[in-house]
Amino acid sequence: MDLSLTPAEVAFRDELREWLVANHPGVEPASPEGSLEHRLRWQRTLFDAGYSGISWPREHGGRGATLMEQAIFNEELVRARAPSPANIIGLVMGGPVIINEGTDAQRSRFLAPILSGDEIWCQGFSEPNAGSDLAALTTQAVRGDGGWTVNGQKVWTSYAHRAKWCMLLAKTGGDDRHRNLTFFICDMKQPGVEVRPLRQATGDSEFNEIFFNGAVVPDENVVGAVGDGWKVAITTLMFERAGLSAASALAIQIKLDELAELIRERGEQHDVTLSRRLGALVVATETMRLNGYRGLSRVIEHGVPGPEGSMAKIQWADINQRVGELAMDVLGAEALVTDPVWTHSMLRARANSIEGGTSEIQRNILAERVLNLPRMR
Amino acid sequence: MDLSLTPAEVAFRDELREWLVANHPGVEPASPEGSLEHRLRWQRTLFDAGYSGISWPREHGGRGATLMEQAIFNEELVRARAPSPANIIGLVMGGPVIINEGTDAQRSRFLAPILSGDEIWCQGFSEPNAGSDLAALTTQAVRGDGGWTVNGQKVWTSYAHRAKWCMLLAKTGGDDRHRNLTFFICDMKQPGVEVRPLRQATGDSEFNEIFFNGAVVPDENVVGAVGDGWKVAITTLMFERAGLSAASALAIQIKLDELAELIRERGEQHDVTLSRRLGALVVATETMRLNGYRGLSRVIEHGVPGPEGSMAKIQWADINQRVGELAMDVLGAEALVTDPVWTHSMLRARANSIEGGTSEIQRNILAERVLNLPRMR
Amino acid sequence: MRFDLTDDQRAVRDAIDELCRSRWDSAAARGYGAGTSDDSALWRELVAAGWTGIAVSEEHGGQGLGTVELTLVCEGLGRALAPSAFFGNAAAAVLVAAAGDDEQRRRWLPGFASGEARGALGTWQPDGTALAYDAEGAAALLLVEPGRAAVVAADACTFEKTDGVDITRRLTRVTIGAADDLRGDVDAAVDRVEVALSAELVGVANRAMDLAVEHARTREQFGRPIGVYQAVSHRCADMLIDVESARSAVLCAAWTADNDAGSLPFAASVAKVAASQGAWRTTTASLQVHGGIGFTWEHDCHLLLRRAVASGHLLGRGDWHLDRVAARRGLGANAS
Amino acid sequence: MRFDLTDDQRAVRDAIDELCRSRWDSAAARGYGAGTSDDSALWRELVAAGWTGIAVSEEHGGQGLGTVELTLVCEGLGRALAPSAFFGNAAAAVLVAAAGDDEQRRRWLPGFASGEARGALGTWQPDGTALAYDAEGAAALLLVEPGRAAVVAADACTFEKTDGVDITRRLTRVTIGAADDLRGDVDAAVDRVEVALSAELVGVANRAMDLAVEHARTREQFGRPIGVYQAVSHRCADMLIDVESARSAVLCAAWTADNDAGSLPFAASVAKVAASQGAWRTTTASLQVHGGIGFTWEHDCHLLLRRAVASGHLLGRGDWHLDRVAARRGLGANAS
Repeated sequence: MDLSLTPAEVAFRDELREWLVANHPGVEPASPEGSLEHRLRWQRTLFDAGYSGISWPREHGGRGATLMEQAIFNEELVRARAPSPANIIGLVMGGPVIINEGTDAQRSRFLAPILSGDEIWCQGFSEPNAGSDLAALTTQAVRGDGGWTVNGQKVWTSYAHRAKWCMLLAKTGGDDRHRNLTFFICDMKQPGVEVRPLRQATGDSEFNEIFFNGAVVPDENVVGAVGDGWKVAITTLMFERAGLSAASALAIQIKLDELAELIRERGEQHDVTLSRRLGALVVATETMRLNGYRGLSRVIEHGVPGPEGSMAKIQWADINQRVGELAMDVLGAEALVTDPVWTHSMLRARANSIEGGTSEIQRNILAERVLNLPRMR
Repeated sequence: MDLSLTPAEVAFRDELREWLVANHPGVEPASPEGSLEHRLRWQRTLFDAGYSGISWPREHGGRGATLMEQAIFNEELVRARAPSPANIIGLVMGGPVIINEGTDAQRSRFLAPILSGDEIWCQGFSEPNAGSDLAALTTQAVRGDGGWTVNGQKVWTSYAHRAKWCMLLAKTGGDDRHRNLTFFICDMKQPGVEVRPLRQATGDSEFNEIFFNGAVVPDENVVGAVGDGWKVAITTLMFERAGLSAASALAIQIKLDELAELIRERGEQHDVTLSRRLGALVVATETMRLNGYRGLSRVIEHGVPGPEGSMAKIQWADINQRVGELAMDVLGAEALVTDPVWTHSMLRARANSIEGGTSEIQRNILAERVLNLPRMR
Repeated sequence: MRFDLTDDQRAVRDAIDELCRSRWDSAAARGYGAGTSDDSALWRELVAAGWTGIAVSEEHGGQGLGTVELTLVCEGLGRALAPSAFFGNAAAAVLVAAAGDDEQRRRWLPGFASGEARGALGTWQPDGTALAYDAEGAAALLLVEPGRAAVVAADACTFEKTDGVDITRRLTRVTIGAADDLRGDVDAAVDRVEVALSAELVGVANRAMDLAVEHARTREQFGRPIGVYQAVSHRCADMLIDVESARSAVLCAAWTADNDAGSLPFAASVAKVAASQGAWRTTTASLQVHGGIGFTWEHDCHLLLRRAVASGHLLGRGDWHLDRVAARRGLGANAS
Repeated sequence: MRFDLTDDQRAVRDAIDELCRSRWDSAAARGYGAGTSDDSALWRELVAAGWTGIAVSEEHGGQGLGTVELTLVCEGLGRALAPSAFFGNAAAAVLVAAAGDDEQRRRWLPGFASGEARGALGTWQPDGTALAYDAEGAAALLLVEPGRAAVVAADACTFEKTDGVDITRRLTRVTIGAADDLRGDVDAAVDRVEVALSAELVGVANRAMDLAVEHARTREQFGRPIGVYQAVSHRCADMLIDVESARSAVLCAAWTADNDAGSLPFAASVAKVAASQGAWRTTTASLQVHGGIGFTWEHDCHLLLRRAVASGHLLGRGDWHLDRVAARRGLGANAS
């Protein structure tokens, strides 16, 4: 066990830090569209400098760095207050899945534009009646001579309005809940696809609904075998979670620094209830960060992420929600005025225990797949 | 709505307070046996003064007072630091069940000795493999010409070693889980009944195991119809819970006063974390007390206790456990020395969320019977 | 002792629920908060039914009913997320009646009771301005801060619309003119306002629970209604405990305000802590039970959560009440 | 960076688990605490294997391994509820090595390392006496209180057996003779003891979780193993998060103690808070999952819960650590 960075990791980090000072994209615009454009340009800058797909193999256009260097990169971006690249879904999920489960043709077709950000990706898993229960999906893909025809509706898809490709999970027949789903890469720029923004409780519209009406997907865009969608999707979701942890923990620590600053600004620094609640959150966030690095070492040993990723997802949601609650108590009687930072993040955090798999589902995963407890049948 | 006592209630309370000053039994001995003898004498004193079975109808030997006066009586006993009478199971459960579900013969046979304490009662519901799930009971009662023959084992029965009668729930055939149980009154003083003390985590032995080996119960000791045991048992358990609430809340407030005193003794009165935690417990306990009185008004209106009693059971266990946890933090580094009051009650409180129906079962009851949520099948 | 509502009190509760059902819904609440519609229809009915003067003495033009009746109206309006100037006006009346002098009572109470010259509630902020709901159109503003309350004519103030977390109410930042202090027992008066506010929070929590339970009965996942899963059903059971505990505490505090003034500080603190924490826990838990749909703008979950946060913090921090409770036992920062 | 055990470290962990399996069980733990049996067999093996000197420098007769290796031994012994003087002796060695002067090191460390003249840990109490585990038979007692540590020869003290909450250890109240203060950095030394103590608590929590999971798999109610009910399975999932979080924090703090002394105060506080709260939550939750059987004297649940309470409070209140963490951000009672 060695928690210090290797000389190579130190060199990578120092070079990156220097580069970030010289190439920082500046303050991210507040408007959703402005922010996305900003993050598209930023991804291009990262790509040109060889900082896109840090841990992807060189033969697939990545930097060929280690997962540890990928984690260092994520942390340094947060530390430098630089945004994440625009095609985060493609980089964190789409690419890794194609590298692991895709064909050579798919790799040569899809990977490069993911790295450059020339093609944005989105994820089409959840449906109005299938949030936690993927087996309840109703979106259908029927095979004809022109390939697959898709009909159905997806919800909670970020970036859908700008995406070129959608990771689409659809029913392809059969009753076995683990064998009747197929994982498609669906072209979003076709007549059969309609995207509508979804307004959420914060008032923002980060997400969209996608309506598929006779959208067409060619055979070569099936990932894995027909009927293997379930397995491929689970892998995707685990990559999503493996991405979290360390960097998100750092982001929370930065938020806690800002909250401590707010407490001092308001002259409440001697209120030990507030300070101990903040201290407890600092402790919880640090354990989340450490769990993240321990999990990463496991991934490096075993190759693919394990169900342990669900721990970080639960901790992340719980901590963010407690931060929001503490902030309201710090604001006291002023908590009833909309605040661009604190009241907004208090509201936004309520979705953290729902999006990307509810905390209840994560606990099911830990109970069944890590602790081997029996499943309700 | 009127939270002040009626003139009659005031008169009852003042007379009782005066009587308690004159007749207080003194300090309860520490030893289990000494304590039981003390509480037997105390029940006799209460009985002779007409303070046994406060809310029981006069025709059944009770005082014929209101349930509200019963609650006032319970609170005054706690306030005067007087123990509860020894035959508490008979007074709170056995008697009310016989009054509501029993025959005239059973009433004339069993009620009087319950009130005087001449015959102690215990409750034989739980079994090693049927804690939460009464349908899993395996104790069998088979009908012969000499009445019913009982074989099986019960656990967690208080007072069993001194009890004359046991409220026994046993299987009497059939598969319908709601129709194959019968409620018996079993004589504990017969060869077929063996009682063994059960030592619990605190080191005390409040409870016993009962082994039935061919114990005999005559037909006239069946309460309700054969096969109605489930319904009768549920009623019993609801009487048990209706008994709780207000008086137990007062007992906790007294404990919180003692804990506040401990905090001051140790010079920690300025630690706002400790004081606010205590304040939060005072608030929670007061809401439990108020819920109790509101529930009691409902019982008075509807005649029998409802499933709402489960709320008090959950609150009672949760508060007691938090009191124990707070006490350990007050003791700090001295929490590792056995303390007859605080470390003992910290340990004892862990059973509060298990005994008399686990908090999980109570939540099931609230979800299914109060909120009408669907049941897992 | 009888700890449940009298038939008259039940009639009040049912009447306000019926009124809200017929004259109000969450679309109206959203429109009111956004300023695209108003609440005049509802307000007229509240005035016509005499609710605005429900707890004002008959001498000053009110109905002379008790604080219990007032809290039943507040709970009903909270359940319906009715914004309406009702709460601010009632709070203003409570403050003037409990801490004002005869002259102040004569000047302000009749208008508050009839609703013709209504009052609004404002809280002083560190910068000297005040935050107030539904202040436009009010005749007077009642301002509170710990240990102090004052009344100021609205025409002596300037109002600036502000975005509130609670989007079913209209929040303004007020620059205050010459304010006329209330010289009576301000703490006792503010405790009464806390009780009315807590009643509103009970209504909010109850509504959040009802929505969660309904969703848990009907929403199916894994081939079963989600209400069969204990992660959902036990959460709903905890909501029930929170809602009923807060309701018990509010009813007790309301009765205590009219019958046992000496016990009001404790009863009011119990009510405020139980109601504000209960509303926060229940509205957040309800959103969780709803899952994604509960996080959409169109769903009412966030309206309830926003109301729980804003009303829960309106008069300051819950720790203040825990300190007051602990102080009764000789504990806390100022303990000897 | 590599955040997992090396093969050598895994070997240490496996060896201590194997040793406990073969030489110890909860019956032995109960007998030891009750004074009806002793731990000499286990102790001899610990000495023979050199574990007693695992983190003592070779110069002073130890193996010169690191704090990580020490915590692995502590965790293994905690998992097995092995009382044994090991922890007290290791804590004594850590204190002398980190805060003692050369003369104190020369005098005491070799005996601690070889186990021939072992040390024990005592905590000063307000009344001037000390509480210590396994003090009988020790050569020296290391006494700690906030900001101070001292060593005293056992023959200069008198011991009186005391009933401890933790019935798998022997607690004594010590009347202390002339104590020789450690003049080095006492806080840094105590932080290292906290890390070892936290490691023990991780073992305790892990064992409590294992028992709960096993029970949830096998115990049937309502025709199903209770592990299918989320009230049980989600509680077990939360145990997993508590156990793994505490383990991560302890491993990091142990590594930090040897490699990044400047970061030790924060790392040690994180470890102690995570481990003490995690052990309390896990042992109480495990008892709840077990139901009635978990509350019987014969079951090990309460042994684990008692150990969690006693070890969690041994060196004082968790709030002290939260204050230290908050102070780094300019918050707390002593903030400027």
